Amino acid sequence: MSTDTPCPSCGTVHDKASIEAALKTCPSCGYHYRMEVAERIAYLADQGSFVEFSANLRSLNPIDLEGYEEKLSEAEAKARMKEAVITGTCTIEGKPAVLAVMSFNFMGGSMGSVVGEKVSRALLKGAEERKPVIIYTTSGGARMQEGIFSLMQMAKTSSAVAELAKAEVPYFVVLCDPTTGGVTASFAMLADVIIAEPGALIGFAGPRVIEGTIRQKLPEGFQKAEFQLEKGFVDIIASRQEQRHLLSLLIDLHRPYGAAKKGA
Amino acid sequence: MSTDTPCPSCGTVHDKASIEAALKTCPSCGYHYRMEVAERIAYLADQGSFVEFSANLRSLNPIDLEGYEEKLSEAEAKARMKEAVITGTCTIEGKPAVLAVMSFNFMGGSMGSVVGEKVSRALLKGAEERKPVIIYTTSGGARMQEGIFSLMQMAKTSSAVAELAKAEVPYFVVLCDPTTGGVTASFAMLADVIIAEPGALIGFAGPRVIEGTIRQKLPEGFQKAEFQLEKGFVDIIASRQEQRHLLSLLIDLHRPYGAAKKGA
Amino acid sequence: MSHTTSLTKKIEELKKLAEASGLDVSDEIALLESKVKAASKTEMAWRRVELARHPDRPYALDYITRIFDNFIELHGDRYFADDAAIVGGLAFLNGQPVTIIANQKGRTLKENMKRNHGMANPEGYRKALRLAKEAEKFHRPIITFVDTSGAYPGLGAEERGIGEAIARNLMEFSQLKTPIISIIIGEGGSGGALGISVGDKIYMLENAVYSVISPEGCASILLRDASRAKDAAAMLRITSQDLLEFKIINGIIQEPEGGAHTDPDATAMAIKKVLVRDLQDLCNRPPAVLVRYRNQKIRKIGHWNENEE
Amino acid sequence: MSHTTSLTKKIEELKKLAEASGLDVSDEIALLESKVKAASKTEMAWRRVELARHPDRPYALDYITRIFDNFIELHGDRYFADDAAIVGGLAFLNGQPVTIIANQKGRTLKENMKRNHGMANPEGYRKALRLAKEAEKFHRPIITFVDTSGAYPGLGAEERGIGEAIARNLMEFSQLKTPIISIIIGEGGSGGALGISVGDKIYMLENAVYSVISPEGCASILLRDASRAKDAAAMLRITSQDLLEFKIINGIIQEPEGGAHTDPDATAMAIKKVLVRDLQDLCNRPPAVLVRYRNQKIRKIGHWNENEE
Ligand SMILES: [Zn+2]
Ligand SMILES: [Zn+2]
Repeated sequence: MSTDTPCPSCGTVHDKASIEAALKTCPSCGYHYRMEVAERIAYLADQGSFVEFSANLRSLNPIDLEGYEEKLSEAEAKARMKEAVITGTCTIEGKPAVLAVMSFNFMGGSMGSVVGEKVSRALLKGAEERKPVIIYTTSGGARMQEGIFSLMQMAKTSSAVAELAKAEVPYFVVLCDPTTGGVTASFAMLADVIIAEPGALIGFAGPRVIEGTIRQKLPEGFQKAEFQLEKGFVDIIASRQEQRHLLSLLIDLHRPYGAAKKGA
Repeated sequence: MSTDTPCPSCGTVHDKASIEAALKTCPSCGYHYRMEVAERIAYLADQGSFVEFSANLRSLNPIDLEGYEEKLSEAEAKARMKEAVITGTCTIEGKPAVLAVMSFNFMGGSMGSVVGEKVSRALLKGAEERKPVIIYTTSGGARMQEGIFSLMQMAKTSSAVAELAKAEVPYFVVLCDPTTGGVTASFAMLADVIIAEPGALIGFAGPRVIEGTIRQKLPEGFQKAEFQLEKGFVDIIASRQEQRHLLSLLIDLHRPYGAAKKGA
Repeated sequence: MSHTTSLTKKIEELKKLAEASGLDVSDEIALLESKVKAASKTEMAWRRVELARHPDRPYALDYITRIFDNFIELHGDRYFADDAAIVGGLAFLNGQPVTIIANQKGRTLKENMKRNHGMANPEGYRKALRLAKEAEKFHRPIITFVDTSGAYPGLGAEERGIGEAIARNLMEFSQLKTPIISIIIGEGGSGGALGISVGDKIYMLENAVYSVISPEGCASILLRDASRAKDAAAMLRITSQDLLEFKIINGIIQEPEGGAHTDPDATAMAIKKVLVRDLQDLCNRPPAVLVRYRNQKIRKIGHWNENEE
Repeated sequence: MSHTTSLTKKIEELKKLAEASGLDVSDEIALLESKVKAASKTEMAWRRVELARHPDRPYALDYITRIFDNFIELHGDRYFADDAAIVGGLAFLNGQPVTIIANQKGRTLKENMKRNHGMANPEGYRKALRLAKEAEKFHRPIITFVDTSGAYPGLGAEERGIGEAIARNLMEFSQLKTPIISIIIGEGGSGGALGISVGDKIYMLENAVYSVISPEGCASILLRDASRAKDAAAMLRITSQDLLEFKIINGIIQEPEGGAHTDPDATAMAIKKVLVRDLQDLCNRPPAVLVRYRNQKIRKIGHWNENEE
């Protein structure tokens, strides 16, 4: 996103500051630009409350793929992150939560051993500490450079969701543009409440793969958040401005009456 | 079905004896004629094994509907049954089971208090005595002459299915022509394995009601057993000749390995 | 004044005249009176049907917004679609989280296209079940608002197993380990209504009706005359008074004189009062007890005798 | 004789000649040898891909009919359709009831139309889950046969949530309180394969492959050259030997010389032997232990380091 390019949706040109002020959305039409992980955490978590965990996990090269280490270093430099997801604890409007935010900048948000492990740890931490888990997803899918190990992260994260579910701790996902492949087909689709950002592309197969299969152009809006809402796979489409309060409300709405009684 | 009318499916004329010998199917094309309850029991249950229970339940007139008592008496005379379902215990190829068989002859197999109660008792007996429950359905739906009480039989029988499920005792249904309305939308669709007779009409709304809604003719084969198999609501289509052995096999296939070990 | 009320008046006058004249017409009068009484029942039943279907009658969302705080609608069945004929979501009832599931009719033509006149497809029932299971997971009570002429008898509904979807809900709702309260607010139409109303407590608004078949359907089948819907409505015993008498429902929630639409706020508050009172009670019961009672109650419904021959 | 085998021979001859001549070419020889070794790996990996995709290779039903008795196929997901790309049902394994779930490819054009070349739609995964839950209810072990190039990347599959369907299976299969054994018999293609292969024991036939992406897909993305599928196949480490080395699978089931299709009976018996042995063991474990082990194993998969900075 550059400051002087027109909005891809409505064409209006806004300066960088006003777009930033609108949480990286177009002040005219509400178009959602992609947002960096640090910006999301700054917006979502109460000031100073975010404490990162598992920050130092780094991928090895499990299938000895030529060039993977270099690729990781490049990604690290480009995204200024050590991996495609950041996990931590924080409070949101005063309520404790575990927060995981993915980055598309880091190798297309692909899920390898580290993403799988960090996401799983976040889910298990939520189960253990009885804190709601919130995950912001964006991903091109499995990280093929880790071969079969990347595929298995789908099973691993889904198993961790089951653990959280057994602990009866709520789990919310916010699907961001784009969320596809192995992330869609695992922890992203298993939340108690699934929120999506407006216009986000959400699917298993990517649009080009599907077009290759059916040998025709996809219909307008196919796999977008609005399409997924209509098809029954998304609970709520929420603009970036609404998300924090929505998540805070959802946390309150998921306190069981038993717990409420015990607490009150 | 008369002896000298041609088969509605293939047009061949067979005498009554050969149709009876083929379990009320057309010896040429396998078309399934409707079958009486007594005939079904005679075919399914090992000789002499069928012991009826709850034989004496008779409907009252819960909403004081004019003419209902007379209607019941007429139905009783016509169907030579006291209600639209017969329930009993028996063995099938030597294996104990609870068997309930509905009759379309008795007021269109409609479900009122007695059908609901007898079906529920059959399911609960299965749970209690740990005997697989087999129900042959045929019904036009709820018995409107009993008003809201007939509707509530849907909830009642479904609750009894839940009881059987909690006891981990298997439940098999054979859908016969026609099975519609409140029976479809309750115990008929809740079996562990759902079998259908070839060509049986199976649905919630009746064809004429749907045609009235969509204001056009229904496609050929709509709501037939084969259609329901394709749509994912029927496990197996089994001819009358196959049903007994199939049910016997299913009983064996539903013995849990734990039980098998204990037993063996 | 209704026809039967004026008739009753005339009969009273007749009685007095006959007494004065010394003529014994008591048999004839009794016959007259019983006919008028039946006609009056028919009139009353039909009046309720008309009120239950009144175009201005408050629909589920009209009550939801008045009774609860922070309603968040949740969408989709996770299989095929979001069905707008059934709405569901989370909200607070006096600060307590609840899950809401409701039939929703549309008020405009456009809204009715979207909501299919409140007639749900299988997706609606499957969404309801998904939300109900989510409620159970978090020990959150469920409140359902019933208002539908029935499940949609369409091609797609049959193709995607509307019968299976309703059956599944009946079974699953019977076992949910969380309190369930259902309020019939307008039309309680057959299996389509039952599919979201198996619960611990069932209430009806005073002018709601709950029936195994529509009066029109009953008239054309039982009376072989579709125009006799009014008679069928009375015969079927579908009013809140009937269902309370039959012990199918736990109570009647009074509507303002003239019907709920004359004062939606007051009606909403009447509903809220019942919900708050009952939830307090139900939430104190252990879930296993709740489920046992719910099923005992369901399994008792019906009338038969069982004489040994 | 393969290219690399003849090359290896030539190098041996070269070595001897060099030794005889007293010339030191050991460095050059070592380089040559490592190149040949890599080429040989590529050749071997690709040979397995070819065998895994061989048109005569036995498909799931070929094994099912040979291994089990009285297989009864069960159909449908109870939501939308029966998906013939995944078959499921009940059968006896040496007298013990089991539930079978399997990808099924077609051998003829017509059969492949019906079975969509073994690429399942959401319905297939939902049927698999339904049958798996039924198996769990009756404490019946589950055996899955995996053989798919992947889930179907079609319009309808996306519309009906193929991602959701696979995700749900991964989560639910991880928790099933009954033994699960998976055999990769041909192609183990990505999430489409994983969707029916989360289990207690995973085996691969010797010439089966299991991969996060097809060699062709990997070649066009990673190597930016779709024609280099053979290189990608070797790079990705997708053979049974690779996966055993990675400890992703529990064992390799040997195939007859020339591949499974040269002797389906023998291959089926080899599979049966493993199933019988393992089931005996797994069925003796308490379900809770089974589930704990299964998830511990799944959660350990991955390679990373975690140094404090
Ligand atoms: Zn804009
Ligand atoms: Zn014939």
